[in-house]
Amino acid sequence: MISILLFAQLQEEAGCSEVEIEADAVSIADIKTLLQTKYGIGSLLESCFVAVNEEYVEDTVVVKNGDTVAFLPPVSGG
Amino acid sequence: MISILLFAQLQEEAGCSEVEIEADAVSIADIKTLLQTKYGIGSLLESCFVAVNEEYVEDTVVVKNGDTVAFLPPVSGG
Amino acid sequence: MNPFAITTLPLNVEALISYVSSPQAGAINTFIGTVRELTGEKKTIYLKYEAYVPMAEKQLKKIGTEVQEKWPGTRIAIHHRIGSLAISDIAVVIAVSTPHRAASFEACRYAIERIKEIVPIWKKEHWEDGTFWVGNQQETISYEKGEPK
Amino acid sequence: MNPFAITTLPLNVEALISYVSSPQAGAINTFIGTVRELTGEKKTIYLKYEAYVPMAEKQLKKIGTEVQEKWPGTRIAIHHRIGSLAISDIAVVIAVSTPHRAASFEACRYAIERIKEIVPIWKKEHWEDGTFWVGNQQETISYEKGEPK
Repeated sequence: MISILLFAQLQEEAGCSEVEIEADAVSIADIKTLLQTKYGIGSLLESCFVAVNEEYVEDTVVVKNGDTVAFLPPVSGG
Repeated sequence: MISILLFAQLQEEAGCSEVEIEADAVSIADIKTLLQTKYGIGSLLESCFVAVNEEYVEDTVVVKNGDTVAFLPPVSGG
Repeated sequence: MNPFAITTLPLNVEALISYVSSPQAGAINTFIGTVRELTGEKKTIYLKYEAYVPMAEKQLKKIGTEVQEKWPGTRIAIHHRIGSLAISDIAVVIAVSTPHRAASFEACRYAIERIKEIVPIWKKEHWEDGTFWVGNQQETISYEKGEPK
Repeated sequence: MNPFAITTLPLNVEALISYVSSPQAGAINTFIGTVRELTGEKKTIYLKYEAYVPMAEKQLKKIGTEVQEKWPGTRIAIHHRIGSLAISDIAVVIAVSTPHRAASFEACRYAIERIKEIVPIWKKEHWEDGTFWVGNQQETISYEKGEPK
């Protein structure tokens, strides 16, 4: 199982904060496609950073069973 | 009367914090000479700033009866 | 005290100052980010901050490590509040102590800039005339892909 | 609260922060100068600060005016303590609020540099092996004559 976390506007667009998928060795691109087609997330996804297990990763990483993938809109803390 | 205020090391050198002189229209140079000859203040006086009535002044100012003249060693607050 | 924390509670500036204070310090710089009422002509009613809490705390700690590498002898603490904040409420406090003053300013400034780059916290403005997630609709800003530097 | 004060009492950082806080402020920077134990190899036991109090308060106020001219929309308060201070005691607190963060750092840094130039306060170090009036025996520093700029 892979947990997908959504924050801020992404969460509002999807209408949920967490999505779980049964999968292993999935690309970030595949997850993005899922979020866009099934959860109606729009172009904001293209400007998001991605973190796997609480660490920023490149878009090219492959996600494994047990990982937590977070999609992070441009941050605005401080 | 002119009040002369001494601070920090100047005060320690002179052994007093305030000197009063009966005078009018005295130059800073004259007051310095007095401090050096009568109160034993040394070369530190040359690196002091001078304030008259709580405002910095140039060394060339003439001090009048009623004024308060302060000799201020290089400051070290903060 | 946890020096790098995300919390829903009001922030305590004195606690952070005490934490960084030390006999080796001659200077403490603190930066406090507060909720401003006006941004341009927009009037804020309140703000809401949201965070990816465990990752945000890790990132704050990472900023602390960066600061201590760049300015040896520094002590630093950073707390960020999340949830609803009213005008003048404190959103973030950074306290930095250093032996000499120049480094305290530089290190504190560095820390707030890094917070705005790499810590997963989001601000939602609640204005008189609507709401707005800050940072994701400003098309003048281009976000490069990959890990934020 | 008097925003520009010289006092023998312990300084209250929170009071200065409250004073400068405002709905227009998005950033508050504070600088706190503390008594450091070691300067090079010299070990400080305590410090004594002395001031020409009425003139020093006027000069602090002047620095406040300069800051508000250079960074419009700023609120600022500065308190300096005098008398005997122990290690880690707070000697000076500057609090500056501004609409945006960059100015808060710049204005606060400006204020501490000006304090060190124009405010008649003197520090006497009491070391393990003697005393020393800081600022008047350092022959590497040349003091130009006339009014400090």
